[in-house]
Parts: sequence; structure tokens; C-alpha cells
Amino acid sequence: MSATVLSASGGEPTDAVRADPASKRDLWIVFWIFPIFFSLFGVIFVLLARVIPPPRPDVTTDQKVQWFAAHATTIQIGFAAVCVVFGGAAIANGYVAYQMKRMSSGSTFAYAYMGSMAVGTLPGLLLVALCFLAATFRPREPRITALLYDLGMLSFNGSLGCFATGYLAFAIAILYDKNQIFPKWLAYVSIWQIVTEVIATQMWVSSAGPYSWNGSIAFWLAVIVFGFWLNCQGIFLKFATDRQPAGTRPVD
Amino acid sequence: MTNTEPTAIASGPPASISSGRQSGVHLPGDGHMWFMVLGDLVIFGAYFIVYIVQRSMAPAAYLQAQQHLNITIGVLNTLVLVTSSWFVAQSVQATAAGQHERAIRLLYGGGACGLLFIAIKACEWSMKITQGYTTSNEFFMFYYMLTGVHVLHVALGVLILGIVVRELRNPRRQRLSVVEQGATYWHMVDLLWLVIFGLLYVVR
Amino acid sequence: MQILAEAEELPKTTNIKTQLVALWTSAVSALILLIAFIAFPGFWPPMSPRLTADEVASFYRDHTTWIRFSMVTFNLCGIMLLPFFCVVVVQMKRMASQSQAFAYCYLSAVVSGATLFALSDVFFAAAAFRPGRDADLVLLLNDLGWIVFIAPVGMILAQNLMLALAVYLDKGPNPVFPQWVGHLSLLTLFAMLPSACAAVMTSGPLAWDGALSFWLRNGAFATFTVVMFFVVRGAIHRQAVVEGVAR
Amino acid sequence: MSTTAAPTRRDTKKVGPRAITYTWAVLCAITIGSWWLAPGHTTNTATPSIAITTAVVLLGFIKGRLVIQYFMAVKTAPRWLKLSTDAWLITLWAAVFVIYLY
Repeated sequence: MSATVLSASGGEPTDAVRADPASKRDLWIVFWIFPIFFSLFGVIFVLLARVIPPPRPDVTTDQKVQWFAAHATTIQIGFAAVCVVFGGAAIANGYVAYQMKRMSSGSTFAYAYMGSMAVGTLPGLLLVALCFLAATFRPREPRITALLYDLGMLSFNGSLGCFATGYLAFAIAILYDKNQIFPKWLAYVSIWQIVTEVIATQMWVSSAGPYSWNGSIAFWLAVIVFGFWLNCQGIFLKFATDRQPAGTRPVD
Repeated sequence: MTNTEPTAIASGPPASISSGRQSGVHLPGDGHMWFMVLGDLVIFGAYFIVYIVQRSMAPAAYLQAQQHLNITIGVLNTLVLVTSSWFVAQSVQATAAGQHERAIRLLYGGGACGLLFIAIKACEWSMKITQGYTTSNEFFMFYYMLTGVHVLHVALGVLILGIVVRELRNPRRQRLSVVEQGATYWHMVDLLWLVIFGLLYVVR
Repeated sequence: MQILAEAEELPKTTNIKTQLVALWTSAVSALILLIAFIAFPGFWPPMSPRLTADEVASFYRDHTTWIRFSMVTFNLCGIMLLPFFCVVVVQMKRMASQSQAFAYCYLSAVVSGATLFALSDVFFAAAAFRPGRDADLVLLLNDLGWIVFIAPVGMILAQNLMLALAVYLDKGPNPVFPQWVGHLSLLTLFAMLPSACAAVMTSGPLAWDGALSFWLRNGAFATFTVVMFFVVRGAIHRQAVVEGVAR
Repeated sequence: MSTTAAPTRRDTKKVGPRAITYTWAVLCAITIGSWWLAPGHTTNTATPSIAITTAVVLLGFIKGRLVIQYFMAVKTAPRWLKLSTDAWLITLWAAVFVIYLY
């Protein structure tokens, strides 16, 4: 294991006494934020904010305004809740990066993962909330509301590079790792994720059909692979937490 | 730090999914690589199904657009890729027989064919783009997407073949399972191309 | 803090010194940010969400200079608070009885949260960039600026939750932070939480000009940051003493 | 460590170099054969053809199975792998054919 026992870090005995050496309570608290956050995320984005399944890209300005009017209340409840809980994304990703630091492949890609996901939270998660909150905040000229509709959906579904970088970092770190923190095949699932992200770029040029932001290829297939990947990541995050010896931490 | 070698294709198959060679049953490569390959096949399968669904909604428009593809280039690409697969498959045989030098030479052949495939694809793309066939046409959207993602797989495959060659060069790391994993991936690339070729170039 | 002469050239002394430099960098920029905060006419009193498009447009026309000054300053110095939070991360990583998971999650939340602070002033400053812009568009930029500035508190909540939990579970004989820092952290969390409603409410204490969403939120954050400055300085000092760098 | 590098007596069922070459020859022959079927080949306008599409589906299935069985050496692989690759091939081409006809 690359994790060093606390008192052995630095190779010399320190006088730091561990109060509760068998406790992994901090790890478990942080771990449980992962499933809790993503469950909330699912509930909010699917049931309240109505951006999954995505509203259509191929509608008129008036239809966009009507769509906001029809869902204003749930959008406001959902995205105000997002403003409160979206920090869970940072904790979930931070904990994945923490477990990646325990790999024998070193900290480089753990930091790359943390960085790209931390950046991606703004365009990939929060900007749609801000745009839709601004759109439902007050009545506006229809073309401005329609602009916010496009801006929100495109940033939510089309912010691909941050996540592709994160998946790449995750995959490479797993492939080089000898501590088996995550299974090798999860790296391959991350590579599929990159492939789906590459294909989803087409939503920037396609406003209808399978490659649009609600299309079967650019959205649905990508979401299915993402859901599978996320569940696997969560499950193996639990196993990694199980296996981490109490009282250890990754090397700096 | 000594643990910097890619374990992607360096570790043996997990005991649970590898089976004894004595029985004549043998899992080529390892379970992780097969997981990757089967998953990739399923994802590509979904792309193919969506393509054929979309095509069946506007068969005339698709057929009309399909005629602008150059079948000769498609056939050439297929021959190149099938030949590269032959090289790689023979390389597995050579490795199994302990002829590592020959195996490396065969892998070079396979990799060269892969690069040739990418070059031909690049020519085809630039021809199509200069002729004005862009993603505004739905068929060409599929054409660029499917061949583009596939060519990414080819490029990744060339990289993997390179890693296999590097492993084979090291006498302490000449493991058959490494070559088999690389070969499995490479044949998947070939297999996917055969489907793409059939669906994009030939189907009427 | 008195650095010992014999420890002057040691690598661990450098670590102490850089933490102090980061602390003071952020302290100075916090002071500049306070000036910018005071200089922004839109905060005295905070602009009402009920202003009409024309009122907002004329506000930006009338106060262009001060808006530009304060928002450019926000833009320049806002992220200079980041070194301070990074010192907190370094100190959290020293907590002996735990595995550093909180520290990395805290860092991740700090980085994400900083991107938001870097965004809001862009909207305000862009609204002031062309005073002749359509009133509707100025109103949009103003709304976006206010919503981004006040509502997305999630990252700060995540930060403070991680800090509070880390403090509570830091049960060694020499805790890095005193226990009350955990209470303060949670208190700040709850004080800032309601302001998420500012993205929805147009009047009352929860609107972005309201007592809860504006004054309590910003006051709590400012108080927390100032108190944490002294707490962190104390923690660095204790680290220096433990490591034999200072007395 | 490298027990697999020096295999014991090979099973007769095993795919050998010769079988691989035959496979390659058949694949090339089918590919060149498809050259006549393609719509881009003729100068005059192509028409939809169920016969040609049926041929494409059949040949595609055969080519895919050849690659899987001989190149990928699934012929001697464990049963689960044979079944899953065949299931993929059958599902894909059957779905293509059914959707095309429908």
C-alpha cells in the first residue's frame, strides 16, 4: 500500500498520539456524501428542474417562454436547492481524488482529476441553474428568455472538456496503479465516457435529431454510460474505503 | 517511484475469469480487456442501431448521400485493416511459439497498416470536406461521427501495439497475455470497421 | 512570531514562512476588497430586485465610475483570498487523528467556490461597460451578477461543513484548531444557507437586498474570515513551536 | 511469471497460423465482393434493394464471426465469451435487418 501509517510518515517516530486509531469515521462521513449528493442531484435535475430529460432544442422562442412559464415553480425550487447542495459535488470529487492519491501511480492525476472536476462544476452544473433562475426570476423580453434557455442547456450538456479531462486522468491513474484502489475495467469505462463526450460535441452544431442536446446519441447514450460509470465509481469508492487501513493517509 | 509501468496490459488475468489451458479452453488476454471490448461493442452497437433507425426514416435521402462516398476508398481501408489484423493475429501465434523477434516484426506490420488506415481516412475526410459534404447532412453527420470515433480507436490501438512492442522487447516481460490483450483490442477495431463499412458504404 | 536563528535556513522553516506570507497576502487583499465593497454604489443600500429595467440602466449610467472601480478591484483581488483558504487546507492536513480526506474535499470546494466569485463581478462590470446598452440587457446582466454573487452558497457550505467535521474529529492532545472553530464554522454555514433563496425572492428579508440574504450572509462570511485569520495564525504559530522553528 | 510464454503442446482445436491466413483471404474476398454491391459504385442513381441489404447483413455477420472466432481466438475461449460475442453479433445484425425492413 502506498498509504503510510501516520506515526511512520517521514520515517521517524513522532509524538503525535492518535486518539482513536481504529476509527475511519472521517472517511465514511465523506464517502456517504457521494451517494447522498448524487441522489439529490438526480431528484433535482429530473423531477424539479426538468433539465433531464432535456427540453427540446428545436422549438420557437415563444415555446421556450411557455416552457419556462409552465415549469417556473419547480425550476425555482430545484435550482435554489442546487445553490445549497452543489458543494456536495466538490466533496464527492475531492474524495475520489483523495482515494486516487492512495494509488501507486502518484498524486499527479489525482490533482488533475480534482482540478478538472472542480472547474467543471461551474459550467457543467451551476451555470444552467443560474441561467434558468435568471429566466424565471422576472418576466423578460421573449428573445432574452430564449437566450437563457439555450445558454443554460448548452453549458449543462455541452461542457465536455472539463469532464473528458477528469475521465482521462481517472483512467490513466487506474491503469498505472498497482494498489488496485479501483478495478482496471473502470478505467475502460472512463474511456467510453471520453468517447461519448467526443460525440456529444455535435450538439453544438446540431439543433435537432440524434446529435442535438436531447438526441439519442449525444444525450441518451451518454447519460446511460455516465449513469453506469457513476454507480460503479460509487460502489468501488465504498470498497476502497473499506480496504483503507484505519489510521493511514496517502503519501504527500 | 518504481511502479510506473502501465499495468493496463501488464498484469495477468484475474484468477476468477481465467481458465486453465489444459482443457484447451483459453481466455485470450484478460477479463478486464474483454470487459472493455464487449462494452465498446455494445456502445457502438447502440450507435449502429440509432443510425439504421434514422436511416429507415429517410431512406431516399440517405441513399442519395451514400452515393457520394467513394466505395473504392472504403474497400481499400477494409483490406488494409483486415491485413493489419492478420499481422497482429500472426504475432500472437509467434509469441506463443516463443519467436519474439518475429512477433515484434509482425506487430510493426500491423501498426504500419493502422497508420496507413488513418492516412487513407484523413485523405477521404479532406476530400469530402472540400467537396462540401459537412455535418449539415444527417448521413454525413453519422459518417463523420462513426468514422471519427473509429479512427480514434485506431489511433489508440496503434499506441497499444507500441506498448506491446515495448513489453516484448524486454526479455523479462514477454508475456503472451500482454500480446493477446493488445490483439483483442486491435481485432475489435477491425470488427467495428467491418460493420461501419457495411452500414455506411454498402447498405442500400 | 519569533523565528529561531538556528532554524532560519531549514526547509520546514520555509513552510512556516510561506504560510504566513499567504496569510498576509490574503489579509491585505481582504482589506482592499472591503474598500471595493464600500465603494460599490449598488451595495449602499443593496439594489432592490424590484427596480425596473430603466431604473437599473440609469443606475449604471449614473454610477459608472464607481461601479467600474469596485468591480475591477473585486476582479483583481477576489481570488487573492484563495491563498488564505489554502493555508487552512495545509493546517487541516496536519490534523493527526485523521486521514486528510476532509482536507482534500475542502480544497476541492474552495477551488470550485472561487470560480463563482470570479464570475459575478464580470456581470456587474459588463453591465457598466456600455452605459448606452438596451435597458433590458443591462437588467439581465445585473440580475445575473446579483444571483451569482448572493445565491450559490453551496461551495462555502461544503467548505465549512468539512472544516467543522475535521475540527470535531481532531481529537488528539494537540488539536490544530480549537473546538469552537467547529461551532463557528457551522454557525456561519447556517447563517449563509438561507441566501440561496435570493435567486427566487424579489422582496422580503430573503431577497438579495434583504437583511438575511445580504447583510447576514456577507456579515457572517466577513466575520468568519476575520476570526479564521487569527485562528489560522495561531495554528501556524503552534506548528512552528512544535517543529522547533519558533518559540 | 511467464509460464504462458512457453506453451505446452497445443490443442488441435487451437486456431493456427494457417487458419488465420485462410480467414484473412476469405475476409478480403468478401470485401472485394461488396465492392459491386455498393451504391457509390455506379454512376447512375442507386435504388434501394432488399436483396443487397440482405446480402450486406449476411456477409457482415459472417465477416464479424470470422474475426471473432479466428482473429480474436474466441473459438477456444470460455463459453461465456463465445455466447456473449455471438449474442452481440446476432442482436446487432438482426436488429439492423428488422429495422431496415420495417
